[in-house]
Amino acid sequence: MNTEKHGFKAALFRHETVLLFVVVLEWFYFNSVGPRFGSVDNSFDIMRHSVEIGLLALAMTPIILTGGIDLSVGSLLGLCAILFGKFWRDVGMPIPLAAACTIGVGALAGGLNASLITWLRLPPLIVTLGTFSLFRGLAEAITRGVDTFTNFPASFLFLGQERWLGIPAQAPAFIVVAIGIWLLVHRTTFGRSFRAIGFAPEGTRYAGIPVERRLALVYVLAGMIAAIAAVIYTARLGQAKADAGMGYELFAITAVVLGGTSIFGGVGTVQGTLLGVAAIAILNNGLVHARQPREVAGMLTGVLLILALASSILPKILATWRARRQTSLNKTPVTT
Amino acid sequence: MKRHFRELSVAAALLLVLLALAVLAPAFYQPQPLLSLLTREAPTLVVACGMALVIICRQIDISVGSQFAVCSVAAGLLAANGWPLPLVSLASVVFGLIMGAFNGWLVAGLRLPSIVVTLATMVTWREALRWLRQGQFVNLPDGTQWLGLSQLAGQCMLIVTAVVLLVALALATKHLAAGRFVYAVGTDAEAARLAGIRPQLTTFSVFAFMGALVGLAAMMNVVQSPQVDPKSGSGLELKVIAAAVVGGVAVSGGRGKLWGVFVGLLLLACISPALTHLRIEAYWEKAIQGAIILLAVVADGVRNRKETV
Amino acid sequence: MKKIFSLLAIAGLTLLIGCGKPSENSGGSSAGASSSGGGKKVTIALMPKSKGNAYFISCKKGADKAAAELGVELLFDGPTDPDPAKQNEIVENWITIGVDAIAVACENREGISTALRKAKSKGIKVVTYDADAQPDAREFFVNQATPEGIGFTLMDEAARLCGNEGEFAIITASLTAANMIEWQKHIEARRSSKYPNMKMIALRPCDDLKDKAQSEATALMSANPNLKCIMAICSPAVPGAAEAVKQAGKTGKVKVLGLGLPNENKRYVHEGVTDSVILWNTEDLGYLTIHSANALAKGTLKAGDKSIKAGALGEFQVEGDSILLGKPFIFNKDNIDKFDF
Amino acid sequence: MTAPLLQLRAVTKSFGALRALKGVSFDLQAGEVHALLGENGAGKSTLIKVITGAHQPDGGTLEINGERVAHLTPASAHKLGIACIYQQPALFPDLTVAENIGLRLEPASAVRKVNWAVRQTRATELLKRIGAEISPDAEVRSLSMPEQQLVEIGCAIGAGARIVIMDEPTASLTQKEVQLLFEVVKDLRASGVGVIYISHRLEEIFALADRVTVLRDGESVGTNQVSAMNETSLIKLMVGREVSHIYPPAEGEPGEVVLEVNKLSCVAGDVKDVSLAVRGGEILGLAGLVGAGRTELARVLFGITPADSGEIILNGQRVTIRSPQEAVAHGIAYVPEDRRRHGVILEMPIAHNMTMAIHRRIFSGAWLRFGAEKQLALDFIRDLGVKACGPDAPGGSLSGGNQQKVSLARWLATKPKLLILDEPTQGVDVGAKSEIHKIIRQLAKEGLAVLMISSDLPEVLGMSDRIVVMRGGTITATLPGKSDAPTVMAAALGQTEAVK
Repeated sequence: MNTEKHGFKAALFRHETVLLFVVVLEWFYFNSVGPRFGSVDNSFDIMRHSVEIGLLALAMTPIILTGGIDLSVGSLLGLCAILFGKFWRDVGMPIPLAAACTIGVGALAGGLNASLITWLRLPPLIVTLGTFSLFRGLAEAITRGVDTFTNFPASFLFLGQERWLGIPAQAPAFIVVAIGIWLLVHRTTFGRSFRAIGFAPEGTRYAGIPVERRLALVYVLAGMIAAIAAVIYTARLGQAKADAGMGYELFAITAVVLGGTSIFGGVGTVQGTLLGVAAIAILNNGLVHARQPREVAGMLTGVLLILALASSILPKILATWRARRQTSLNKTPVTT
Repeated sequence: MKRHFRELSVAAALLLVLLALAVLAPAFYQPQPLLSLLTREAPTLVVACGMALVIICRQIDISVGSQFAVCSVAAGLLAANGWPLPLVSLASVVFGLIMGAFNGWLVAGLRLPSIVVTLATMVTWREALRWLRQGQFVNLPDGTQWLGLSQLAGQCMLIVTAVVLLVALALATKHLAAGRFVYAVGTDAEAARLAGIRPQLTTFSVFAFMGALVGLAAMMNVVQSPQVDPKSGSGLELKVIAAAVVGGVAVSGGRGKLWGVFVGLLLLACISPALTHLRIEAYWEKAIQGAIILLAVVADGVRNRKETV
Repeated sequence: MKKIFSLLAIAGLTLLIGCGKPSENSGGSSAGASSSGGGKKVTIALMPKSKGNAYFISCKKGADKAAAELGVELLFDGPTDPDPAKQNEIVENWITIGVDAIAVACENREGISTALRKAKSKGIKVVTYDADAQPDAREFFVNQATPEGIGFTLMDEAARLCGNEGEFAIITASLTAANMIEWQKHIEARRSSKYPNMKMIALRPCDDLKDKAQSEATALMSANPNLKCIMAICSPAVPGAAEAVKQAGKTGKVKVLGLGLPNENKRYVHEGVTDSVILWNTEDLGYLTIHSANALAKGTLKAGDKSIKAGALGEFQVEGDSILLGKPFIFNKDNIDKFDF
Repeated sequence: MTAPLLQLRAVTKSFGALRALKGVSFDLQAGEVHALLGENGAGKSTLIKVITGAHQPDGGTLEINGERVAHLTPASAHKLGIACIYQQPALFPDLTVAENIGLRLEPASAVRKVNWAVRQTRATELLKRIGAEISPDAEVRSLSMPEQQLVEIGCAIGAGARIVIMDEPTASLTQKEVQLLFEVVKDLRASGVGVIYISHRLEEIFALADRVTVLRDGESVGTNQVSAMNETSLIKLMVGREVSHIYPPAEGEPGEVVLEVNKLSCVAGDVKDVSLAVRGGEILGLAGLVGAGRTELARVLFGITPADSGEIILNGQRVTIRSPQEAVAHGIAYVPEDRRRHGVILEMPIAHNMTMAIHRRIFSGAWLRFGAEKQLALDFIRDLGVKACGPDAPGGSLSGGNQQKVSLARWLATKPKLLILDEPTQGVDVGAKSEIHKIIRQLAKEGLAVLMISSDLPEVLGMSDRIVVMRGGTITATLPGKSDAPTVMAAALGQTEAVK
């Protein structure tokens, strides 16, 4: 029963280094093709354009670690953007208060998902599919389909479009959330319980860990982060519309799975997710510099996702293949 | 009676909506618009039947929208190049079959999670089609629409095809062993293996069959109009999954009836025209659909919780 | 070790697809090294509202012709999915690439203006076409026709078809599309001033999908039995509404008109389902847009000019900051065959 | 004498270090009920898995009707007419009883018409034959465990199997259902079927079986005609080996009462008014057969299925326990029976497993401290002698015995007042077994109250200071530590008169 020297760490470690290698390779290739690709400006472009997807991917990582999924974060981003606009323009709240209330709404929406999943023990896929169309529907209903929120104060737009101390203004928010989620997943008992729930929900309950409370935490957290992403999205665009964040949940899931996190739960890291987001962001940005059409970016992302999946189970296939070959070779009893 | 409780409750809801419409907006019941509503929903019903089987087998396929678009454009191009219609229909089904089989190989062969595999194939196929066609409409030769028949005959043919397929599949899932194997694998794949059923082969065939049905549905869509819009099929996967869930198919596999899916689809499909008739603003449609799905999901949750506890 | 080989394959494949495929349909420019530095070829970046739209394919044909004539490098790219933020991202990428001029058809007026203002601040010339952004975010707006022109023509044509009275419904792309809201305002202004007993009974979105437009039209006709005319103001909705009217057997009883491409509607116009298709020569729009952008980049077009010379198409009026392609053109049974776009 | 229906010669099978079967020979004649007897871990279930093709034997031969069968799989066994009724029924929860039986008996080809009428009549007839009042249209999910067991039996009979293996079929059946099952088994024997009957209930063996083979520690200790045996000789055979391995002796007097339970009952967990007390420093053995309700009692004490009524008193203070968290907070620890599913998370490193129950205590403020965790793991690895390549080796890479030690370490880390052990040495090789016993005794010496659930009779006798015997969810007898095996077994079997 010999296993790789330190199995758990090695498998994980290897997926990330290879992904890092792919990201670096991408970067160098696009730098050779597009002259301005390597410039500092462009690197900030890449960062600014991937903040929302990055936040949603960060929100999704703990959820997928527990073996769950959340299809509603994209629609929730749209709903929060609308509510943020309404709080500010119609209710007349100052920006920071409006943002805080939006994050509150995000937490409530996450709470709705959490309660259906934990109280009624419903599969997360179906609950979040229901809230996916409910949140989008509410966003369209609140704005009666027409209303959009614009001409936000310059100070707020600064957050989305300008530089602060040389880096994009929204970068600090993203970095803070990234570090927060990284610490939560890798350095706290909560993160440890997320993995345990992902590997064996029953076993975790027998170990005296409150499984329902932990699951509620990850979904409420996802709701709040989606709200933060909505505020940053509105600042970057200067406008809040009902169709904000359309399809963002699929980009987020792609980034998380590309980063080596298993959709079945348990295995996965936050740095892997960040690398996944980087890989997709560089690809999309680089292809514009390489003057390739948008569709190529979509196709390559799909292909990358399938290869990342295949590589995550390649060792298993080779192991079973080797085992089958070995038993057929020698029928003699295996000495203990 | 009890075993059909879930499907009958959806049928009751549909009846309620239709009655409300009869009272509030009798204009809804003119034959002509109803006929064209059913004709347009016929391809969706065919895809919904396939999706029901996929979900009963405890899997999911969100790439059907892209498959639908690829098959529609392919069929349109073949028809435009003068291929005879029967051959075009066969080609469309084969295209679907190939794409479905590819999904099936990844999910059943390599044991990859179906949600992520079909996410990847959805994005890849959709973007590849856009890259090749750039959104160009495909103009069809004259004889294609309604297969050269009159409009009425064409519409009836499509509706009959869809209903016949629904009945055939409902019978197959009831009386054909292969149909029952899908339920067995969906409810407990390991027990199925011990009983001599081959779970991987069943899962693979469910995905391949899904592709074939999408190919057929694409053809049924192409013959409805003189040109093919490459963006057709966008949002199809959510529509059919919602129809299956509202129709009582359990995502945990092993449970669900095709006629329930039919009723679920009708319920969701008649929201938009109903809103128009009841003079309710268009932007309420998505919210109402979301509410119906959540209601169905919560109802299932409460019912299961009462049974198990 | 095995793991590394598998993901190396990813990298190889990325390279292969990335540079292998010649980008035959994304603008004339080659994918290889691009010229850089002073005295260089002018680079103009053209963005459609969304890439899956045949209307903008024909604009691009005109743009390619103009680019070839002027020896200009043309970049053509745009979002494939309806996310407004995507248009901003591509514009910002172009700013970093350092294109000379950007021409955009704006999906959402305020959102895109943020990015266009940044482009202007970097000294990039900005021109909008088909749908305008906020005036301070661009130098010129190549207007296929003034919104009043479009709105009034649509309303006049609808009134003519319905004998100046009756109910009509409008099918638009999305309720939040800025230029369509503009057109609706003028349609309403024209209706209340000239055709009081024409009544607009519904406004339905179709998300630029022909099938959805068809279902909306069917529902509208069955909900309003004495509906006399359907006005489709986004290109895919015109054939969609026509097919609905034809299938409802109300050809002639319910008039169909709208802004659409001749090629897509030829069949319906000849069958008498669609009475008139109002549009402008989209290829000329693309052609004029590139010429204007080029002139702006080269400095031959400045604020306050009264007219601009656009190569083979000749002179075009400039009113303030909008360059007028001309009056909207009405295609009908007699003249639709002469056009191929 | 025609060749036996089934003939195993010198079959060996081992899992890593654990040698489950050490050359077992066994034969089964047509038209015979051959009982297979042995304690838990004696190799019975491994032998069955070899016969049904679920496991491949490492050595030895298997013949059916004289022909040697090389590579047996569940599917080929099914074709050869071998049917097995496992304790955990392999049924389809969402499908009806008629369909479950249908899917198991009909040919595996997918392209054939399903005849529901035949399924219905066959199901009704089979269910009638085994006397189960279950409607063929009921969904299996809504059936109780015994009812599902009866459906499994129906499947086996319906398959017209030549060899039928029944593993503890009557464990959770009522007396009436047991009688009907006897009729079924007698019918099978009369029709020439060979039945391998596994049960702890000696009265069933005497009522049904023709021959009986006793397995002990992976070896067959004799096959005899049942008529030539009586209960005491059988029990002696089962437990006969002189206590080959010395259990650490108890020392010192147990302290005062740590846990007192009176009239505890929980309908969902079918525990009926249990009363017992455990003193500090005492090992209370909880003996009983499979299905006697011992694990259910542990689950009630640990809050997984909270009690409906009755009192739990810890150190003289009445407590209510509604969740595992509360149990841990009150100082109760439970090393679960199903080690691989509930005890150790196989994919996680053993250090993480060990600290899983004490997050609040070792990681104050929820911040993980890897140093402290590693140190704790290293200490337990040293103290408990866990053979592993390091604190971050995954749980799955360890042998059964070492996994049990990790599970034990997790709960010792909580410094509990009361430690509940559920089958602590099940599926553990002999070497690790004695180590675990030493650890348990050492804990008791240090004053910990230990409630040990075990079906391994010698272990119960060797380790317990006092023994409580359970049957059918209630306590049937409380015996002193030094009682002998037959009395405990008798109490476990329900011959209460033997005890008086």
